[in-house]
Amino acid sequence: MAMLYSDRVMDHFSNPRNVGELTDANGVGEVGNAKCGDIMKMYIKVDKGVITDVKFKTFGCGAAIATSSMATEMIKGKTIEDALKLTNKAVVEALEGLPPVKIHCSVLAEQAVRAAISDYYTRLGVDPTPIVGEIGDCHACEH
Amino acid sequence: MAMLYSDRVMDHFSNPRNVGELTDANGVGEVGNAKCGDIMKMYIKVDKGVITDVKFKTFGCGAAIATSSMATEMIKGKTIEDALKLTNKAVVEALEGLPPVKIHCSVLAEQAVRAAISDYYTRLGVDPTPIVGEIGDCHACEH
Amino acid sequence: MAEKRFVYADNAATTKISDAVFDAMVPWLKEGYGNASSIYRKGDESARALNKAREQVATALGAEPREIFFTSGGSEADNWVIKGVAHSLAAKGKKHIITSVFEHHAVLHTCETLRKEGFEITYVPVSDQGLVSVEDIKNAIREDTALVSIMYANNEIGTIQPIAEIGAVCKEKKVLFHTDAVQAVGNVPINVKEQNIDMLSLSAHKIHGAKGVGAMYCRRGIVLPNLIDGGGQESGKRAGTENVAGIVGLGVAITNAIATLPERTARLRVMRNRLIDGLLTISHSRLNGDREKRLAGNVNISFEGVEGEALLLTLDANGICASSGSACTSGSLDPSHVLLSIGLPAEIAHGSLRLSLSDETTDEDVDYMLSVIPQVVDKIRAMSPLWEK
Amino acid sequence: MAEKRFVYADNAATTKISDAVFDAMVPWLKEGYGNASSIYRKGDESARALNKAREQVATALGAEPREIFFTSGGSEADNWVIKGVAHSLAAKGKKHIITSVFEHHAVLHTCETLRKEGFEITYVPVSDQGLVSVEDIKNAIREDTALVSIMYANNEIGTIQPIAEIGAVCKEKKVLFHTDAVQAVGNVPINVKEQNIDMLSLSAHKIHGAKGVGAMYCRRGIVLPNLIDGGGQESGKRAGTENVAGIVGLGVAITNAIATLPERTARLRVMRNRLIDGLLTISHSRLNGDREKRLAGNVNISFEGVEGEALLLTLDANGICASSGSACTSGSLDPSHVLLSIGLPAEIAHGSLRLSLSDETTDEDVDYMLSVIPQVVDKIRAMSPLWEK
Ligand SMILES: Cc1ncc(COP(=O)(O)O)c(C=O)c1O
Ligand SMILES: Cc1ncc(COP(=O)(O)O)c(C=O)c1O
Ligand code: FES
Ligand code: FES
Repeated sequence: MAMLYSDRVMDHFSNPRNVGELTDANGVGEVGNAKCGDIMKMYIKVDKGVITDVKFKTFGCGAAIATSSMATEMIKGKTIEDALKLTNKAVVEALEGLPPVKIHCSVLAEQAVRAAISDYYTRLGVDPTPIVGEIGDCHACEH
Repeated sequence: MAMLYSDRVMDHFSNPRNVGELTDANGVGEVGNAKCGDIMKMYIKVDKGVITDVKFKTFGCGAAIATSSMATEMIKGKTIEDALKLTNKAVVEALEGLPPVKIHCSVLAEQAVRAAISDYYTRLGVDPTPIVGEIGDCHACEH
Repeated sequence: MAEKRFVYADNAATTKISDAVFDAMVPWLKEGYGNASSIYRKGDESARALNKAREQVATALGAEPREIFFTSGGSEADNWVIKGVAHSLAAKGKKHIITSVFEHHAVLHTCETLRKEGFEITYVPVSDQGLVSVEDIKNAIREDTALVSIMYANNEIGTIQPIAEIGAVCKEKKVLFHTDAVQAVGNVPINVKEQNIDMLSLSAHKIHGAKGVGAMYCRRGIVLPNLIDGGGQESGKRAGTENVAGIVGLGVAITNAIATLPERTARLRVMRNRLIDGLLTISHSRLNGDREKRLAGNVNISFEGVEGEALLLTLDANGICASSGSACTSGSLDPSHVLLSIGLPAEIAHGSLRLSLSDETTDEDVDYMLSVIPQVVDKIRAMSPLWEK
Repeated sequence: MAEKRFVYADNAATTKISDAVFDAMVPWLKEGYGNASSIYRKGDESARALNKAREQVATALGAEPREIFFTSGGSEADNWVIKGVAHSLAAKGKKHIITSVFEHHAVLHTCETLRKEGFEITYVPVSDQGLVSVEDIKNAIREDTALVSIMYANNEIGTIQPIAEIGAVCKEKKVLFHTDAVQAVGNVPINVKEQNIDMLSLSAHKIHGAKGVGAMYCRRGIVLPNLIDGGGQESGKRAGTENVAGIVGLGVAITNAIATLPERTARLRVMRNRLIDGLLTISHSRLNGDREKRLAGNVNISFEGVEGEALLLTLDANGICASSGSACTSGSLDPSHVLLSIGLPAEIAHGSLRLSLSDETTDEDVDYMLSVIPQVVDKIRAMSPLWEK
């Protein structure tokens, strides 16, 4: 069956926000699984606990690109605390839904944010695990 | 599949020639098999070895009626000798063909003619078998 | 005879595609050719159209959209269900199937194939009124029964079976229940949940949809092996690029059929009864099938001393399209198994006439048939060597 | 970029119904609704139309009309042949089937079903150019081989297999030979007798016919059990009220396809080569499948660092309908089994593009694709964290 992506998804796919790299990032996270074809890399610039800038690069499907784009919009200007509350569910809702077979793509976006924050703490010399938790791979992709 | 009867068959079915009974018949033959639904009864009037009149009654399908009609036309005015040469194949040809599943119906017409001639000889006290042969049932109908 | 007119009275064989259905189909035969499995919008449009039709069919049956699977017609649906259940439950030692003696050939011949494969089939009888007994089904169910398959309404004599009661028995006995509802859908109110129907077959061309498209309802939770393996269409349960136009048409056809059901059947019942009463005034005639528990548009009458094909050809010459109990089509002389099943002798079964009405049938059509048919019967009887007036 | 236009380049997925086919179908969707099994003239007309279409299909294949059986499409035909032969020859102890690794799912999944039932399947490999080796088939044939099923032309990479040679081997070894010719019919000259093809599958919607209709050729003398049991349609071999409109359309579609074959393929080949040459100028791209032994309208190219779905969606936004090697439709991330079979690594298989042309494709369409696709590839690569320019 065709994808039946929402207009919102198609908008974020066609005109992705915050694409690119951040040369002055102080947190970079890469998640995914090259085998299943998806890689998401997120760059964040954190200033006084607030994510002041964010960029991403994604090798993946339409949903992967749209959720990356939406996730960056949702965490930009937020505190790390708030950004960590971002769930893939919230991203999917903001995109007005995803086809069932594409829900797993949104997990990648949530993980990319956590991975970037995790890296930020690591660079600060703080163990991220108690704060961010385990990130893990995109298990949904390994079926 | 629909019947795909030729126009000729439909003509003889819709306007059958020589339908009815002959009160002055001197040969009457009835063939068929009530179980398979077909009965053909043929009345002939023989005068000096020539079939001067013929009528039929048929309980049967469109092909049965059309072949009865055609067969009566083909033997009317013929000598008994010639009438005995009538084959179901000739009747089928005269009708411009019959669907394969309906070929057996034409056998009935051939048999009805033979049965009527057979009866004619029997009434004369002549054993018809050497002249007419065995008539038998419409075996094609018993499948 | 009355002035000749064209009367199509064989709607149980197939129906004319309605204008609404045709108009709904055309865009999908023209610009809407995208493959529903494709990713671009042109494909999406087809996928959305399929989804909508699936909802329409589900609504009509009281089912959920994901319980509806499109097929190439009623025969495929019947084969799929019966062979599928048989092969899947055989592994659990269930190799017994219950059906009735007067099912459509799509069910009977499928059961026959299974019997040759080693399944055991119980054919419950039907009453002289053409009704299956719930008690018979109950008694036939065994430990190893895999499936009960009973048609909703018979295609020749139109009798409507006690489906809800059979559904209840099957539910109680935990046996799967399938109904071939090809003749019933759109003509009788159906609710698969309330009636405990596990699987159901239907066909578009009986309700003013296109030929070559149908659907199978399969209650969620039942695992049915595929009949046609391949691509991921129909949730991976029925492969093959979807007949989008035909399926869209089915959605419209079933929606219209349900919307007009009460009024239409009330009107048809009046015409049907007038036909039955009128034709029964012909000597040596009888109505086949229960008079009340029958489809609103079905008339089936036998005339002694009349051969079916001759009757139909003569009616056709008079503009009337009808069908008979004799299986002309197969070239076999065997009389209808349905008519034999209700106890008709072969000779009488041969001379039966089915008239099946639809919303296109008019009172004038009925008048015409009532004027023509008696004369045709007389004409054929007059030609028969067996008939004495 | 060039001025936006709509370019349908997914004709291997499905085609637009041609005007000639549509016009031929309409009467059968309107007044020609008679059931072909009925005895009246309205039914006769349908029966005659089916006969004509059967002759047209037979002529196109070099077969006899009675060797042609209409189905609901290519998938049904594939299932019918493969399951039918398997089940019928299993009784003679022949439970081995030979096919190739890169068949369509209608063949592969059917074989997989049979494997679970206890049949043994040999999947012959294909070369890096996408060609099956006749030698491999020959070596794979055993005493207990029931069937060889090799597709005529591959649906993704368009490679044309040595069918006549395989037919000769099968004939010599007395093994039945089936070919899924869904992509080949109308695009390659076929003669089932000369090529020793015993059974063949085809589908109307690949040659500007309707979706949901196809045909199966089965050489006279081969006894194939039914997939769909029931009524006496198709000589009792395939039950179900016939999709008259669709079948009539198939007759017209195949006749037109054959009539225009030489000219059309010559024209398509030029456009195809221009596309291939143009797209191969994109860095890190490669052509999939043999360049010569391929369908005149098939282009299949992989771009490293590009994900298929993103590519297709972006092309769609630019008005180009195409498809990819990744099985988007199933929601699975597994790359195309066809591309893996010719040795592509999974990452590269993901980023492939199939453009399939038809007689509706114009030189302007080709120009447009050649201007748009390189830019789209660049854009997607620029977004990838893996890609270094
Ligand atoms: C090679 C091949 N075989 C079989 C099929 C299935 O045909 P259909 O969609 O008509 O069932 C297709 C196309 O879908 C195909 O390309
Ligand atoms: C009761 C019944 N079942 C099954 C069928 C078969 O449906 P289809 O012709 O769509 O295959 C029919 C009609 O032909 C029918 O009347
Ligand atoms: S990222 Fe969309 S498929 Fe996993
Ligand atoms: S007489 Fe026509 S069916 Fe035997």
